[in-house]
Amino acid sequence: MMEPGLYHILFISTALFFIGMYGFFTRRNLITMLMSIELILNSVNLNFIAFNKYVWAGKMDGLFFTLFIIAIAAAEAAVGIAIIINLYRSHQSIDVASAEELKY
Amino acid sequence: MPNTINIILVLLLPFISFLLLGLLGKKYFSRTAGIVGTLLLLIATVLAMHTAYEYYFVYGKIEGLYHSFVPLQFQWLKFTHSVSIDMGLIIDSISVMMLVVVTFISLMVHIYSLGYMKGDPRFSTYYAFLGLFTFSMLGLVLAANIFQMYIFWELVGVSSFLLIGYYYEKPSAVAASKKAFIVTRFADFGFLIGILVLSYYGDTLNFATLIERLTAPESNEFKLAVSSTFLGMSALTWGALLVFMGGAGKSAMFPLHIWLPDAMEGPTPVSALIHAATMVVAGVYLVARLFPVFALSTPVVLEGIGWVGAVSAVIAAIIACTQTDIKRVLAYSTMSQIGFMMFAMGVSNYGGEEGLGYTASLFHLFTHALFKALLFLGAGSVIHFVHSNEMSNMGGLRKLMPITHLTFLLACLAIAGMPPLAGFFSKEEILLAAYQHNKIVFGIALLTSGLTAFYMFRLYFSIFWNKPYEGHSAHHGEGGWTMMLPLLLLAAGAVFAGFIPFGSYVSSDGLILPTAFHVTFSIAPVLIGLAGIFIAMVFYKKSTTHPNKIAATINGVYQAAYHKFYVDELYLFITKKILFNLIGKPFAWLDKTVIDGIVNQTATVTQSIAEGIKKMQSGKVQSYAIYFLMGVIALAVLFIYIW
Amino acid sequence: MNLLLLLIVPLITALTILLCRNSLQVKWTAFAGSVVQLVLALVLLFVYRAEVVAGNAAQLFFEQDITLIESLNMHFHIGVDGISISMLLLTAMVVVAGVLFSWNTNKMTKEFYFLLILLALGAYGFFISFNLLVLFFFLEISIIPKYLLIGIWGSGNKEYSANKLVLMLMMGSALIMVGILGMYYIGGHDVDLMHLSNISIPAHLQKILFPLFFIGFGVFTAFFPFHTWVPDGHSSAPTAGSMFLAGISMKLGGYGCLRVAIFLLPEGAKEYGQVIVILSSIAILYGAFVTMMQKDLKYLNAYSSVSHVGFSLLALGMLTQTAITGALMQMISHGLMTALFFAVIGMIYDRTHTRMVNELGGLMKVMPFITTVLFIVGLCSLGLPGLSGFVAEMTVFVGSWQNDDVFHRVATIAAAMSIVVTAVYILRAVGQVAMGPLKNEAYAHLTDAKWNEKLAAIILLAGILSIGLVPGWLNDLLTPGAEIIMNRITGK
Amino acid sequence: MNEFFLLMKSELMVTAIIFLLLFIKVGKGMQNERLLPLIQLLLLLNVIFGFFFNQEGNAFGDMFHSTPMIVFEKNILNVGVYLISMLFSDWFKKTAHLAEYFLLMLSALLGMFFMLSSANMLMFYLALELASIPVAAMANFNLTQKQSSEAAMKMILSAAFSSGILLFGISLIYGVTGTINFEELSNYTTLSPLYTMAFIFLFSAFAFKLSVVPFHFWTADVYEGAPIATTSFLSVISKAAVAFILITVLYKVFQPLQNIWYVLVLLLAFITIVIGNLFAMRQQNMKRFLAYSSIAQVGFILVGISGSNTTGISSVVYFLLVYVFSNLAAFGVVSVISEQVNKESISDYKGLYQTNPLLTWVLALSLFSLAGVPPTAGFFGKFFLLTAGGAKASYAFMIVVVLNMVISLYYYLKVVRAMFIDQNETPIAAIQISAPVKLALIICSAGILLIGLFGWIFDFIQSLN
Repeated sequence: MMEPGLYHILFISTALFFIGMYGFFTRRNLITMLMSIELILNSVNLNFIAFNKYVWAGKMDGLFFTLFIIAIAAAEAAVGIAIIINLYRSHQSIDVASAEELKY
Repeated sequence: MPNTINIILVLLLPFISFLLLGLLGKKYFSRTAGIVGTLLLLIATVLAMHTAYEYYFVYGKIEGLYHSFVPLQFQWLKFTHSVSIDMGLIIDSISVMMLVVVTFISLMVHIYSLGYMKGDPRFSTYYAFLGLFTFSMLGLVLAANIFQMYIFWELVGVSSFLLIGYYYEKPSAVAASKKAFIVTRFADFGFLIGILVLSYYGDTLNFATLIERLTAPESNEFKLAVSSTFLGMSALTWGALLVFMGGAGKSAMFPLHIWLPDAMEGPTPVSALIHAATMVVAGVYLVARLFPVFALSTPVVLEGIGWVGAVSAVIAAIIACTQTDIKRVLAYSTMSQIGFMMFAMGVSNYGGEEGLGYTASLFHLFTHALFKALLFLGAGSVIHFVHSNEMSNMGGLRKLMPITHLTFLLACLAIAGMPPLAGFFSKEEILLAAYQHNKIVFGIALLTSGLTAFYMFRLYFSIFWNKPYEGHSAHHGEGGWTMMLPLLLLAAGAVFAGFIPFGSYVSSDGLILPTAFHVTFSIAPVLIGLAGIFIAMVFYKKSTTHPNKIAATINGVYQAAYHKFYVDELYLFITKKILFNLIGKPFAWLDKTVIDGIVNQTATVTQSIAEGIKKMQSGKVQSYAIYFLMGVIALAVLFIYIW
Repeated sequence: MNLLLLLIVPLITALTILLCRNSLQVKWTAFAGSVVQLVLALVLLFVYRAEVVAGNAAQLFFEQDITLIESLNMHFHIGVDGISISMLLLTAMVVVAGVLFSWNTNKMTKEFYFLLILLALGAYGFFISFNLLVLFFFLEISIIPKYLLIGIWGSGNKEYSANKLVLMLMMGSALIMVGILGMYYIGGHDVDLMHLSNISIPAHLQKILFPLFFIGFGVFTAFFPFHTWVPDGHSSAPTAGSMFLAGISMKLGGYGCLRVAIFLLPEGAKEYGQVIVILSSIAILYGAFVTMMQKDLKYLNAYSSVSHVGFSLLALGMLTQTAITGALMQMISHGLMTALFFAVIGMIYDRTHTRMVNELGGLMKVMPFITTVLFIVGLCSLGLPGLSGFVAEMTVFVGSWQNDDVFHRVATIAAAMSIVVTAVYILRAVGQVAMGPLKNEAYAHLTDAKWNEKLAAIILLAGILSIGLVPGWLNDLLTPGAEIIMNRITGK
Repeated sequence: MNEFFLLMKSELMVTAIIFLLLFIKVGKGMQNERLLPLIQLLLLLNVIFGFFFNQEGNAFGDMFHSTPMIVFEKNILNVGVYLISMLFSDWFKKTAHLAEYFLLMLSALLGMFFMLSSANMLMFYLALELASIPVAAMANFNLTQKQSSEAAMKMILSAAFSSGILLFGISLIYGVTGTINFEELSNYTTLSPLYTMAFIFLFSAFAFKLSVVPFHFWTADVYEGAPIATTSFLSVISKAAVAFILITVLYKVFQPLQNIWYVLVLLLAFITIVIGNLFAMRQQNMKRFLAYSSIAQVGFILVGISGSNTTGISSVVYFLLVYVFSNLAAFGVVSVISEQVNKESISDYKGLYQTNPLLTWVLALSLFSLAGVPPTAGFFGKFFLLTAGGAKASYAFMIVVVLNMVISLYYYLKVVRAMFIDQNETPIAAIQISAPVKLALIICSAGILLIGLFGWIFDFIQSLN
């Protein structure tokens, strides 16, 4: 069985990226939207790793970048969820459609 | 050499009286304004006479040729290196002659008004205006620069506006003053363009230089002016024509005459001064001033002038026969007489015997000033007595106001050209000139002089004879001596002025023009005149029904004449219908709706676009994200594939 | 003489006004300040004459050059020549008159006079500055005060008018701004007028820049068809506002058209000269005819302004020295005349509370002074000799006639025709208002002008007459500047 | 060692203050009345200290670098934060968690400092997140208001989304070039579609933070919903920070792609100005109105950036300096009014001049400055931006841009008109302005009036690069 090459991985990551996008666009539940953003970030992580491994083996920047992204993503998620909870307090729902009074 | 101080004084004294009475009159001269103005003008008149005497008999004539002097000239406004308005005083035979006429008549009017306008609330203002008018008229006469003449021309216009509208609470007076100003203004527009043309090609505004350059066939200016044409006429012709347009306007030549009859709304002495003796002859004076140019360079225009004059003369005469307002009759007779002067100019040539018309015209100007002023002042007395302008309210006044009656009769005879009164000589010369030059014009002139005699005596009889006077009888006679004196003086003038050998003072080329007196020739006009008088006597000595019968028989003509051949209506149509409704209204509409509309539309359009795109801001965070991605992709595509 | 005084005096006046306690103090402060300014302007005039007589043939007098921004090479470059001095005089006179005429303002007096003086400050700065940025700065300073003046103290449909005015003017200044940016790079990072007037700008760029500048400034001076702010703005503004608009701010535009557009871009001027001539001769006749149809005195005067300003733009389009001189004369004459006209209208309105011609009549009886002034102004605007209007218009005509081709001639004749129409509408209005029987017995006990109004009217009349009777001095004042501009046009 | 400290002095100062606040918080706590002045004092010290002992150089293996210009930019931000702390005292006094709020704000500020100094994509990314995530929390600070939490939600989600895009771009850049160091990137000149795409991903993240059309939609909602302090922080401080770093990124890092990003910037500038104006025209809520107007302002900043010369840099910095004062003054007045009488609609402002002349003048001044009307500094700011942009842009473009200034003036005048001209029988009652707010307002007005007239300020900025 053959070793998966750079392009396979890039393909996957790109797919992941757009799946994340799709999720973000379509999901009504705020938590799910947050998760789809995580997908996006992970696709980026994949990219970095792949590039680092296949293209720029010498330069470890990608790897480190990934680590930091994971960390930041956690922080982001934390704040995000905090906000969502607060939103739930005020709106009694975490449906994105429930928070649309600010417009035009 | 001319005495500059005198001339300046002649010019300035009336102006001083204007300033004095205009600014301080209300406070200090409410009673004495008349005296002050009259005295100032008296001095001016004396000085003018003196100047005339000196010019004609002391220094003016140098080896038999009348020279023209410019004792004073200073630059007032510089347009280009060569073209500039140089205010100056020109002293030559015609300007001096006019000086005398203007100051004398004005003085008469000043004196007359002392009685006529007594007790008027705006007495001082009245005299201030008179002063202003006299000043402007004198300035016009003395102008050494065509633009200077235009300036005073305008001032004359405005002061006549003020005097016609003197009774500013009478709407008719206001209307008349406006009409006078606007019609003459329209003519002045032509004058202005004419000045622009002539000054551009003559490359100067000074009369002397201008005439010299534009009459010398070999000068470059002349060549250029003739060579450059517009609509088939040479620039020079255009210039002369347009300048004459100005003259025609002021002199109430057909078809620019409509303002003159209405102008009678002003106080009667004013009509005597402005609309009989002085302002209305400004046109003639203008033509005389530029006569060499007309005669030598643009004979075509001169021809035209002749015809305009003749037509005006006869039309006015016809209309005059039908009017019933005595001042209007006089107004039309004025127009007709000025027509005489104009066509006299038209039938003249430059120099020598050929220049008879020129002399005759100015001679007639001179005499006419006297007897027409007399007529108006007489009419003024009558109106003052009857408190009406309508013939129908008059009649049988000869007993009640003998002096007026006598002087009026003399004036009528004079204007009818009866020997040996002034009118006879001048008119006879005109007819002679016409006879030598243009037989048709001569015919018209003859006819006109007959008509003149008729309508003047129609006027005379229906005022003083006809039916007995049935108004309340003489409560204040004929007015004081202030009103009698001018009548008598003018009457004297009307009687004797004719014996002045005018040709030896005023002629087209400055040389002496011996004016022979042909008995044989003058039989015809006199007879025709007598005929006219006789007919008038038959119709109007007693109040008969003949006139109405005649009028009925030739009803169409009569109506046409009575309605002044509907020229007024024509003008009214042009101004009201065309200028207002066809130009003014649409423009106003255009401005409000189209031009302004575009401005406002831009605003509304932006507003509506703003409204249109507000849906994008839907409040849905997901749709925002979609826009985001769309943007990214669009940019990526744009810059990777298209750019 | 230090020109900065011309800016400092109004500035101090404005600030003092802010400190004043009651409205009387405010008024007197404003009056004092404006009078001082007028005196300064006169002194400037005489010093200038002295210099000239002494044989000083410099292009600019009393120059000062203060570096504002080193790196962008922006200099606060001020100076005067005859043209700017005459404009300064005009401004100073109108300001004094305006201050006097609005003496009986009692609503927010402090703000009112503050804005008036600010507006004046802008004008003064504009006329003396010879750096495009500074020029533009002062030009724009004077816009917002107009908005507030009309908006707060105006009458009628004032919000609309104020908005329209300020937006159209801003549109104009926007174009000017672009033009200045273009100049900045063409002129090698320098927008000094004198510097730019010495470099030769490629023709194709001039063709782009000229419309920007000319239309831009043209909007300010009611260049057809960008004139629609004029009627509304003038009619809604308070008396002093209209006076300043017509007397000062329209002149900013005309001055700019000449000093910036034509002076710096002669090639462009030649390119578009004919367009300008056509448009402005349209404006002259069109304005006159539209005026004829107006019932409201202020609208009447506003439209007649369009027509009169048309003369100066026409003359600018004619591109002959006499015409340019005439254009400037017309600007000044029109400034004085229209300011006074608006003042008279204001006085009549204050008393009768109507501006409708057909509701007025026979006022000669009750207010002789005011109606006399009205007469004189009317005669001035229909170009009667002895008053400034005549001198200006005649100079324009003679100047326009100098270029001898049918096109320009016809345009001139068309323009000249307007003197008849002008006579028509002026006489109709004045005759209706002043003459005839008293329209309304309520007018019978109206009072004539008060001291402040008389004084102000006399000041403006003095200007009108001094130009009308002895035009020589103004001519001498304007000719050198016009000559320099002409030399640049003819490329000498 | 010493110069290392001086090199990062701004960051260290802020960190110090943050820790101080933390200790106070975990300690026995403090009343707002006493805490707020302390904070204001500290921030004032911070501002003052910012102007001394400047040091330039690199640190952390070229991840962090500082130049005089960067220090100056940081100082601008400091001033802004200090003004915020003063302007919104009324609201701060009332809020329950004052210390936390400032903790968040200061950490965001810290993030911005690092962002400005960052010389490496990783550093930049970290700083960016640090600068944006706390703001989301700040947006939520009116805990009980629905709008506030909605705003926060929108903010955090879109921010996360945009950082996803940003990271994707960075990853591609890394993939293409193999480096994330600015210095090395700027030497990478071979253009490839992938690289371009990566750049555009990256750029659009910037555009999002700057709220450039079409990445701006979150702005208005967040501005309206968030507490005014947060709104002003967002619209002034973080916008300024991003603009600063964007200049560095475009001018230095992506110098090779200049031809591309020039067109890109011009295009977006155009769209942004037009759309921003069109949206601002019909706003009734003051906060929302200011939000859109600030979008239009960003368009002008882009015009300045497009100049791509030193004038471009300094004009943007100068404009933002002015912008800090103008916009903060506007927000200050709005907040005072909405705190006291809790009215935010333009129509409520009718006849304001009758009752509150001071507030009206300040607001009018700031609006004129935003509109770019002399004699306010905004005029010069706009003028310099356009001067910079005019270096390359075409006349047609400039005309369109400048005409949009007129449109913007139109809607700014709407407010002015409401305050000065419109009649209103029940205007907002006379408002008692507390001392610090008044002081801050005066500082802002002074800035608005004076900065423009002191030409040397621009020269100074110019001399920094």
